[in-house]
Amino acid sequence: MTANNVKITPALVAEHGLKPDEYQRILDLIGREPTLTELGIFSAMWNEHCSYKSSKVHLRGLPTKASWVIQGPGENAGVIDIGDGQACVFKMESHNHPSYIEPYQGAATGVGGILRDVFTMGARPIACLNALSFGAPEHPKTRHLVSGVVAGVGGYGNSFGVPTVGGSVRFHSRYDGNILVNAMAVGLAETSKIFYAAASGVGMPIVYLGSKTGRDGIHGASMASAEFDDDSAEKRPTVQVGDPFSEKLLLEACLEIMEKGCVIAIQDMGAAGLTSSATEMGAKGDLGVTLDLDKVPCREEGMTAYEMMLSESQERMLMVLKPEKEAEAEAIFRKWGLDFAVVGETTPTKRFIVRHKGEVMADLPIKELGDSAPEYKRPFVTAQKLPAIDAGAVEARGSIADALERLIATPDLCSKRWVWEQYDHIIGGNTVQRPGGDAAIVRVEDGPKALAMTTDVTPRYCEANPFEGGKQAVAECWRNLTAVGAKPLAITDNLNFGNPERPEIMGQFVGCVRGIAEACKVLDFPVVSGNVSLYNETNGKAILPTPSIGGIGLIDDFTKSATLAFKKADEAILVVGETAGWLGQSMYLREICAREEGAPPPVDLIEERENGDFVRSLILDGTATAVHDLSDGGLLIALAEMAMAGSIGAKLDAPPDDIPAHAYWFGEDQARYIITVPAAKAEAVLARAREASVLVTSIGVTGGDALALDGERAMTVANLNERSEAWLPAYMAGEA
Amino acid sequence: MKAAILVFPGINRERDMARTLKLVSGSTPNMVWHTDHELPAGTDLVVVPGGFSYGDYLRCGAIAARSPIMDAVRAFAAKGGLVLGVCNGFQILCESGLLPGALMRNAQLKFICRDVHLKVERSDTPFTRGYNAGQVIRVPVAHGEGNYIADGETIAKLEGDGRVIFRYASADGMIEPNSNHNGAINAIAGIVNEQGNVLGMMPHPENHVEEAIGRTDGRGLFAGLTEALGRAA
Amino acid sequence: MFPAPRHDSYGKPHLMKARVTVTLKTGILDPQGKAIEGALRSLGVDGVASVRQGKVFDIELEGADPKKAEVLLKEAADRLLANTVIENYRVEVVG
Amino acid sequence: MFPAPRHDSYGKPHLMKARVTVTLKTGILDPQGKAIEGALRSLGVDGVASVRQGKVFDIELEGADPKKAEVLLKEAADRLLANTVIENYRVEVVG
Ligand SMILES: Nc1ncnc2c1ncn2[C@@H]1O[C@H](COP(=O)(O)OP(=O)(O)O)[C@@H](O)[C@H]1O
Ligand SMILES: [Mg+2]
Repeated sequence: MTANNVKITPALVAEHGLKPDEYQRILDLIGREPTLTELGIFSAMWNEHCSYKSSKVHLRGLPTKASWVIQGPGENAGVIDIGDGQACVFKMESHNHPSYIEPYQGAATGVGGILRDVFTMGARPIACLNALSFGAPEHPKTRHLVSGVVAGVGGYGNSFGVPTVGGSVRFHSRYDGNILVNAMAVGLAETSKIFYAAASGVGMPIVYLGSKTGRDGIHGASMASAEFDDDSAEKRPTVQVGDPFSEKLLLEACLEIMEKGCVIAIQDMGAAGLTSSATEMGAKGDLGVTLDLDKVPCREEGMTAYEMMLSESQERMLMVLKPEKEAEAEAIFRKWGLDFAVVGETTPTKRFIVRHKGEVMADLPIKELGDSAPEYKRPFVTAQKLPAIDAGAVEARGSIADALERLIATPDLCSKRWVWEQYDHIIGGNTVQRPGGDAAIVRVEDGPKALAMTTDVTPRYCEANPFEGGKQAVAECWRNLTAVGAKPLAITDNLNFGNPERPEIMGQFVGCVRGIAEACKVLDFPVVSGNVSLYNETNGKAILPTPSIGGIGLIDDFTKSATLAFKKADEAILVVGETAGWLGQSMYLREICAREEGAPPPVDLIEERENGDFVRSLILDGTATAVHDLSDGGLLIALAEMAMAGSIGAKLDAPPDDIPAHAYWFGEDQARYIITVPAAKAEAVLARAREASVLVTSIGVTGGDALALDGERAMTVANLNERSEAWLPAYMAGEA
Repeated sequence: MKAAILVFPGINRERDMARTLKLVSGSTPNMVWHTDHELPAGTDLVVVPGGFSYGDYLRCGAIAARSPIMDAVRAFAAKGGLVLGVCNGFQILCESGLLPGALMRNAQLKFICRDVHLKVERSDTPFTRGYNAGQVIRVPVAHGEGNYIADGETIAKLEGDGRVIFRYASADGMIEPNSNHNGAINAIAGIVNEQGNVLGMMPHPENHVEEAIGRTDGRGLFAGLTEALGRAA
Repeated sequence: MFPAPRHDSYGKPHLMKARVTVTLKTGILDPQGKAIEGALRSLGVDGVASVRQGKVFDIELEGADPKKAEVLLKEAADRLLANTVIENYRVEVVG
Repeated sequence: MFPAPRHDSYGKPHLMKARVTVTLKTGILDPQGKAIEGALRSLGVDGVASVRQGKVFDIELEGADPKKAEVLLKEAADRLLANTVIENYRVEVVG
């Protein structure tokens, strides 16, 4: 019995996540009731994940162009020109829900998916990053999730053989039931050898490559219903398991056949596997596609067309081959031990036709499958602006030294060494700056050119004021790239939010996207790829709005890049940018005063740009000896980090009279950096700053083995270091 | 030097190794595919690089150790040819019987990537002539299963014959548990076979050969080999 | 890292032996099994149609009540030894 | 990488099932077992005196002769599945 001619009931439609009006749209489009396979195809193509139906209209507002942008959003990954005929290919993507269900495999396959997006375009991956958000440390599931996710990210990347060089880890109770696992991959290609998804030419062979298809990740709601199969156990939605070994072989095989000129178009099978990859290749090329499922390599017996079309088995690709190169390509895949099967061809009809066992299981208009997906202008409300908190009205709790020692050991501010030591961050021999700095730096081949990369967002700011928070996320990313001496080039954004059907969540989304757009425009920092993950909520409790920003910057000569470690005693410590003592939404307010309140610090993008350009010029001409951007925890946290990295202390001047000490040391005003310069150059730098209309203030000198503040006990660097390093390992061992 | 780097499916540090050999010795190594039955004529050094051959499935190095090319490597070693195995390469050499013992999961059960200090126990081997005996070098490790074990008799023989070449140590050369990140017996990081021509080690000297990228402590090994092979020729 | 055992396990009179076997659920991809299958074929070991890899835990338990032991082991399997999202397990008290 | 299977394994009339169990030799330190011991204790699972971790391979074989199968499996275990430097194995043909 073929399962295809099941009666499509409203319940079945609902189980496929399609609304009644969306189903009506399908009926209007094809003029008849869909088959079961067709219904599955529509549900896969029209779900939020693939169709961007709630977000599309807002994403159009993002700036995506610049002279160095080769490919903006719309392909597997973004592509930017980095000179000398070389391109950087990168994207970030979420694997949130799978990672909550099965942390190791969820995170691992997240990394696998994003790597595939990058090498599908002809790029060899040179680095990975990740942005992880976990629930409160005391939540009973958190430790298990951290352990599994970190092992999974490492497990995949280490085995695949790409250095994982950066990322971020945060903890907040709002992620208790919905953790976020955002993975970013960065690759290198020749500008003349970028591969795209659009098919061309009629009658071209469509080839299936990689691992076999199983029943992995077939959601289709509780499709177990006996309506189309008695063997309900076999229908159970299953977890995808990653196979980094096969992916490494797939990478080498793909790059080899690309090099040999066999490929017309290529598309990885990610979400909605065969369905979305095949329709995308056809639709983008204005062609039809016919698939013959009897040819699809399957791992399990008796797979139906429905299952094959919806399977999310990993490590697979679809390719349109030059027919004359078929034998050569096949030999290469066989050499690597991978499956290679011609499963279809391009047609002039613009229909998507799926055959199985001699029957037509689906026959749909290919363009409309994507283009006619519903698009919503969901109602949204903009949250009321929170009042700015007057620093003078925030009572200091304990001494500055006490606060620093506590803050440096909090889950969000402590050292994340426990995490990144589980990632091979040096493979490739090109990691110039390892994890732990402002941005990682990876040399491009033999140099001297290098790429800087980072991921950033401050969710508590985004919640308090989505527009400012969106701006801040981009600004902080830009600042981190600048702080190592890079020229920021472009970003990928991974927008994680709650349920868009709730106007207040949609309001957060819209606000953040507008903030991101604004910052990208002013900073000349376009969006070239990204991903949207909605519905991150449980029982009406949404995550903090978390638009992770992954940025790439270019360094012409990596030997001229900067690090945050203090280098020598007796150097002048300067702050670039204005310190006003903004405590609203600060770490000090949250961790020391137990208040998550107030407006977040405003971001003046012009000032960001001017201050950043000034700092970069000091790095490039060799004046700045250490550089660190200011963010979470403010001035004193940043100074402590510079001191710990260099094992050198500092003697610091007293705060100005008009700012309360705790606001001065822990306020989170934006657009700021700390730099050190040789004492003899300090005057000249201050003069240069005045000339450039950039505010630079001298705040102390490096030296000694402690941070020394007037009227405070000395905070030894060794003690700070111990506290910063201790929390995470102790927590993971069940001791904190 | 005429080096051959073995390439198994899933190996991933072969490029790092090739670049380092080229950088230090000046000559480009041959990349040799696992299904080959012979080494290129004139090969004077076989390098089994790091990575995850066959995904490290079953046991690290187990499947690669049974590849056709390994018969050629065994024959080459039996005739006194120099063989260097790093990380997964060390695991492969143990699995193939060219070196004794086995590499188990790290004591903490986690993959660890960090710089470690190694005490170079001997400088009178072709692999370590670029160092002084007792010298401490700093090189990275990146592995989940580097915890060296062997039965008591084997360990006694290794120690008695002076075949432990590298040990995990503190920065000042002390052998103490805190510096033994993976829990290896006697802090063993690298050993040679009885004839002294096959070396296996877990750390990655090939990743510390350029000042600009970190440090150059790993260079001595390749410089020493270059010199040894140069003289022999 | 872990609390020390409450008692020294040597010389205890009643150490029961048990085995927990953990295997992958049907349909879950087993990359290891797949690689081993291929390797056996390359080695010329003929006639192997499929391989799936699992784990065994050989556990010694204090006490002498097999019923109690089984309950304990089920708990251990559910909470730690097996990942029940992708794995099945079986408990046997051997004696 | 791997030669393709000689025959399609599906629909074969005689697929025998077998299990190879590989365990660490006594005296060989088992870091995983050790860690699991500790973890079980931290979870409050009481009475666990020791844990040793091993592997099982569930293998489907072509043919119908259990004697032959056993020989085959021993060969597979000796040559690949077990590292006899540190591991023992046991072969069972289940049917
Ligand atoms: N937040 C975003 N900002 C910019 N581009 C986005 C965003 N989200 C998705 N995109 C782009 O939309 C396209 C589809 O994304 P996605 O479905 O994640 O791709 P894939 O199917 O390759 O994983 C990609 O080109 C991606 O870069
Ligand atoms: Mg993609």
